[in-house]
Amino acid sequence: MAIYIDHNTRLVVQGLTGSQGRFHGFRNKAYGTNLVAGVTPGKGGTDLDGVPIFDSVAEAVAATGANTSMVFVPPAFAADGILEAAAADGIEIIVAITEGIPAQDEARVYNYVKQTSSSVLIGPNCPGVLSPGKANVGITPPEIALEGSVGVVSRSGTLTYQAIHELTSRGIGQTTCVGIGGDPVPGISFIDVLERFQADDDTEAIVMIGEIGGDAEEQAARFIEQHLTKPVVGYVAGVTAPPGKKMGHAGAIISGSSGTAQAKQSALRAVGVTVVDDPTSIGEAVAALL
Amino acid sequence: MAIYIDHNTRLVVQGLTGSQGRFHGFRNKAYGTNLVAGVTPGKGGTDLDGVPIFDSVAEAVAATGANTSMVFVPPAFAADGILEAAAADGIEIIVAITEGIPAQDEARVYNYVKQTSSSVLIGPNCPGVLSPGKANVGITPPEIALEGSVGVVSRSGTLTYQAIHELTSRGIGQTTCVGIGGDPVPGISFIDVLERFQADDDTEAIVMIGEIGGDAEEQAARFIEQHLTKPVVGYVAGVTAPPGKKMGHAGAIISGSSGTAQAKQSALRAVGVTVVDDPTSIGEAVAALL
Amino acid sequence: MDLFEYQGKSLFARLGVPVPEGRVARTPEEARTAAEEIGGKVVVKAQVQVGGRGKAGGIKLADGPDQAFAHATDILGMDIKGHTVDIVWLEQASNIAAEYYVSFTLDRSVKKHLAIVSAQGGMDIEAVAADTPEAVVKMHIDPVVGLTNWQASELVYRAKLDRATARKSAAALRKLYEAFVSLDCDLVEVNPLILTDDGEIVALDSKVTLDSNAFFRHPDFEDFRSAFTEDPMEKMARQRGLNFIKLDGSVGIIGNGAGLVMSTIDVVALVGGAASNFLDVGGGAGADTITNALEVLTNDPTVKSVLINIFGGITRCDLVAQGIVEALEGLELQWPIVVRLDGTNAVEGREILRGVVSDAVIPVETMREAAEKAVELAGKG
Amino acid sequence: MDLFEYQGKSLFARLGVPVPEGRVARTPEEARTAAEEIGGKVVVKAQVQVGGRGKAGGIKLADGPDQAFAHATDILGMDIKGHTVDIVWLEQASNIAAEYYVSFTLDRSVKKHLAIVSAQGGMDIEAVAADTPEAVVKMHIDPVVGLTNWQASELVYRAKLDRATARKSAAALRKLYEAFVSLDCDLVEVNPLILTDDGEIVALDSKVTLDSNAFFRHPDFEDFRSAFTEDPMEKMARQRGLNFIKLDGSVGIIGNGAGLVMSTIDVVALVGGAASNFLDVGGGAGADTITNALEVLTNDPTVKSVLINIFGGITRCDLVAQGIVEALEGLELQWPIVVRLDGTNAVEGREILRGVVSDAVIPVETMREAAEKAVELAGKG
Repeated sequence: MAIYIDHNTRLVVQGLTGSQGRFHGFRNKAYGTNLVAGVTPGKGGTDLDGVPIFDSVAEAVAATGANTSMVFVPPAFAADGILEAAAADGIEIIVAITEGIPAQDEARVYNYVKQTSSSVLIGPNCPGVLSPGKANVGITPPEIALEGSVGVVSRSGTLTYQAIHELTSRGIGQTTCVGIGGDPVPGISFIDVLERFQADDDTEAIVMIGEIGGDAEEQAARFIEQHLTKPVVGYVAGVTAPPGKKMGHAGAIISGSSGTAQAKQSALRAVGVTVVDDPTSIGEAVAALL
Repeated sequence: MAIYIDHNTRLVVQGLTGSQGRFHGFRNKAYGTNLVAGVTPGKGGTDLDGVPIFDSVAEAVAATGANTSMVFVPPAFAADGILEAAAADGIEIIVAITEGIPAQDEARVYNYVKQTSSSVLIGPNCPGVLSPGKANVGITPPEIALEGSVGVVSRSGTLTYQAIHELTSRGIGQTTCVGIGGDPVPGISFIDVLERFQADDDTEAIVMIGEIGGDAEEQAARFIEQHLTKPVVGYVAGVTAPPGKKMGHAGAIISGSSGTAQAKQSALRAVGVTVVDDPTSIGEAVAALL
Repeated sequence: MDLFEYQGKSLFARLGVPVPEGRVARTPEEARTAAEEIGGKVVVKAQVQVGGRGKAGGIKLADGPDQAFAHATDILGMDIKGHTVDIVWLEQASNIAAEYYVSFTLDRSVKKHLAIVSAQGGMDIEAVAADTPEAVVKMHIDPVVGLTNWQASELVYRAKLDRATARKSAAALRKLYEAFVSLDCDLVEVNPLILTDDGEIVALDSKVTLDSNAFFRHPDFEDFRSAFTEDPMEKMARQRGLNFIKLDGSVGIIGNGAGLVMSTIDVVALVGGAASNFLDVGGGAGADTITNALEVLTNDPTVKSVLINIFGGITRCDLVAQGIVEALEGLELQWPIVVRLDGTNAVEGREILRGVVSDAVIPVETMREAAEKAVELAGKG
Repeated sequence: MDLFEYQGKSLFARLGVPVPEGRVARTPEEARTAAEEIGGKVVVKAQVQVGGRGKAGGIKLADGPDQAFAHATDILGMDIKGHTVDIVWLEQASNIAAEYYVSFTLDRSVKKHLAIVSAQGGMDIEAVAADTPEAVVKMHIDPVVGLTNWQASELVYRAKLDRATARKSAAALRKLYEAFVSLDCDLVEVNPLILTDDGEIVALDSKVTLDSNAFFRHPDFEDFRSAFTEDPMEKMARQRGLNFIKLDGSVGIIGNGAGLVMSTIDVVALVGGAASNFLDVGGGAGADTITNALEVLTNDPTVKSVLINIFGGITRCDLVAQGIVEALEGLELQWPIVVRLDGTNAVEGREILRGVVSDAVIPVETMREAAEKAVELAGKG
């Protein structure tokens, strides 16, 4: 099994005709993801390398039965694109890759989607989801992954790759790798993903990558204590980050003592998570638990 | 039994210190309704004839355990008042009496409350709810009512009184009388009330008063056909209303053939409702069914 | 409140919806001047609050000031479905490449806003909807967030509006929706919204209904009324805070609550009569309110009898009775009044009336009885 | 982007939040002129993007132009927690009856906006929150509908602001929230928001952080930056689209993705070194981007070695290697570069580097190894 995406995924890409959307959409297709449609208002009725393009997500869903949407539209229009996907009956999973969406847009869209839709929003500003051997929806280079039994969840894009790489290079495969994104208002959070991994029979261990800012790791720690029986290896970036400095992710702002990497590490250790100091040690730590 | 309000009702009145709010709030109290608080921003900490006044609904709920709010604030502020009541944890029923709320405000508030709150909104522009012998929340003169086994639901204020009067004058009592209001975007609709009457063991028959405009009666007819086993007597006002004329209720606009009183009467008759031509006949018709 | 075309367009212009340049005229001479100021070909359009003015000859193209004068002479004073034309609107003639239909209103059935868009505007949209329903695209809008960009875009593409100018059309939809919400309209309808030869989107007509409940937010809207030729009785009633509509029969109706008044009219019809009006005194009427209501009806020569039907809630029956007594004293009433009082202080009210019972004031017990008596008296009157 | 007090106040004024009248001055002479124009008593305030300027002597009351000149002379050029004062803001002195604290920000934990209001503003609000938490009222706001009237009102009453002027305070809260949302702020903080002797509510300070992701909606916001004295290296990096922050160590760090760069800095610390900077080239970096990044570091004399850590996703390792080769040719690099490449086209990238391997370019296999090598080299440098 895998979570969020698998062989049943029918993917529509919003912004497939843009250069990034095209590159990654077709890389996902090449990996075996069932790419059924693209959406670009004004280009409906055309096709791109055999993939039909529609003017709207609703039309794409009606014509192709798409159940997952990847949002690859520019920051100024991405929030609207997420709303469109969430309003389309049949879209169960929305993966928003776009980086640089205004925080006010994210806050409005997150809450409105939660209040009015059953769609699951992953991202924005995330690398997407990869279920090795099944499907890839996002920008993670799929060749670094290996099918197996470890679930990966991360707030950081490139650290997700790093973690996958460390596992794969030791021959440890993954069920699904989920980048939840580092923006101030991400869609799903650690807890949502941990819950799915716990329920997934094929997942035997979990790697969780956090970073400074917010309290998502602390919330995850409470959830792990109460609901998780599977072993977790954790890593938190930003131990040496100076307080109050922004570190590229708007999310990575430290306020007072809460939100520090140290506090997050302590919270995770306190509930039995194996916390490593160095991403290079992730593979080793997981190997010791399996 | 009764629906919406009964001996367990703990009433807070938003706008209790206004002249209308005071008159009706205390008339409700005199009838036996458990009036626990009033809300008027700026008058918190005072009391009115022994009823404590708070600055906000949340404070009133925290201090008194109020579970029902009656909104008696002027039209310009009433939509905000409904939002406040809906946001207060513990308020289960909101009865909005205020007439003249802008339709755009009603549309926004109705949808937002539905999306974010489990509170039941009755009204606005309605006479409220009266459970004879138990509680009165609204402006219906309680002396015309009698405790008994008929449920009354109506879009029109004074026709509600008329219907209650016809029943009582024949010795037929009521479980609960609900005015849902005639505004373009009422909170609960006929269907919500019919469902509760169907589930209420004490209610043996139902009187339903409709009027021209919209399709709430037609929707109710479909619901009656599928879900109701109790006998229903119906009346629809506006049979002779000229098409396209407004009749005081913004709701009472006829568009084409749909929404006419005749169409509504036919829809109700078709599903077995005893439709009377004259409110004076309501009592007689109910007597024949019991 | 229904606005004239030119009034609606003035609101559109505020929100940045393109409208043709134009002027109002109340005389042929003003029309000539307006045409001179506008320049080129102008369209002369009757301003009436009713559809079908084109077919009735209320819209004419003029090639210059002289023809504008001539058309205005024809159109001003014209009767269109019972509405007399007092005002014409002259505007720059447009080069029309396509005509669309657009409207925003509330769908009471689902309690959300409804957008309706069609590429086949300009003609009878109801016929289009009946004959080719797929040509009329409907979409619900959640009032909590309003019309989103993607919805405006999807409306344009699904309705098959011109693709090359799709962004302009979508922007026009957004602005019209903004007008609908921010100006508290019950209806915003544009038929046609046109695409011009040079690729612009322009509102060539407007049908706007304002929500009078929201006038406290738009105090200037009251000014629109000054352009209307209001029925003197309706105006008098409005100024006294009464909800009045003229009907065709002979029984004057006064009641409290729209539902009760409608019902009373129905029962009058049921027993073979016909109401001459709808008059709702609202909740909490005092003696003055009743006197005012009766005074309004004294201006209607078609009234032969009057039925006062009150079920007191907030309204107190004793005050109603008091108002009747005062009217009998202060007004010259030409017709008998049948009175039915129930509810709050009904006993006191009936007691007051007892002192003035006569052929002119007849108290009755029930609504049905009241209707029968009033119809009988109207037949004699 | 953090604004100066006077910049934030200019935004408040746009939205109708009352602020004292004032002027900017960059010299004592300008300060004198400003004080003359304002008239009466003025407050001279250092403009720095750091708290605690009052305690540091950066805020002084002047009774007229001469004293304003003298205070400006003292304050301009002053160092406040590492920030040099280049600008003073002079404003009309206010008669303070009460000082409130107000802020709006995002509560990431619950993903809603958070309002914080206290009647005990003007002093250290964190101390108030720690000592008397009940004096600091917090309320979440749903971004879908924003701050409602009832919430503004409840905040005012629960925080026990002056009851007589409650409506004005609530209105000020609504306007500040409107600024927070409509101007795309990450933070709007006013400490103190004052009640004046004559019952007015005035924002006496402002701390506004703008969301640079939303600058496309507010093109004029870029102008605020011209008032900042930016670190030359940070400015150079920003102009080249690089995300750069100066740190205190000696190992220059270049990587792709904020998480990976933060992690690299951590690992450098773990093996006993210290990073001299944070430099994220972002996703999809080309050869130019890498050359640019290396050029930025040539301006930092504290750098002793550089670690390039790339995990290619969108970023292609061959282009990164190409950029390193070009930098070696075009720039005079004073330090060795340790390079770790993985992910997209890593094989090709390593192949390219093979041609330039030397004491100056050292490819390594893992992140940890890279850190160890770079720290070792920095120790030697």
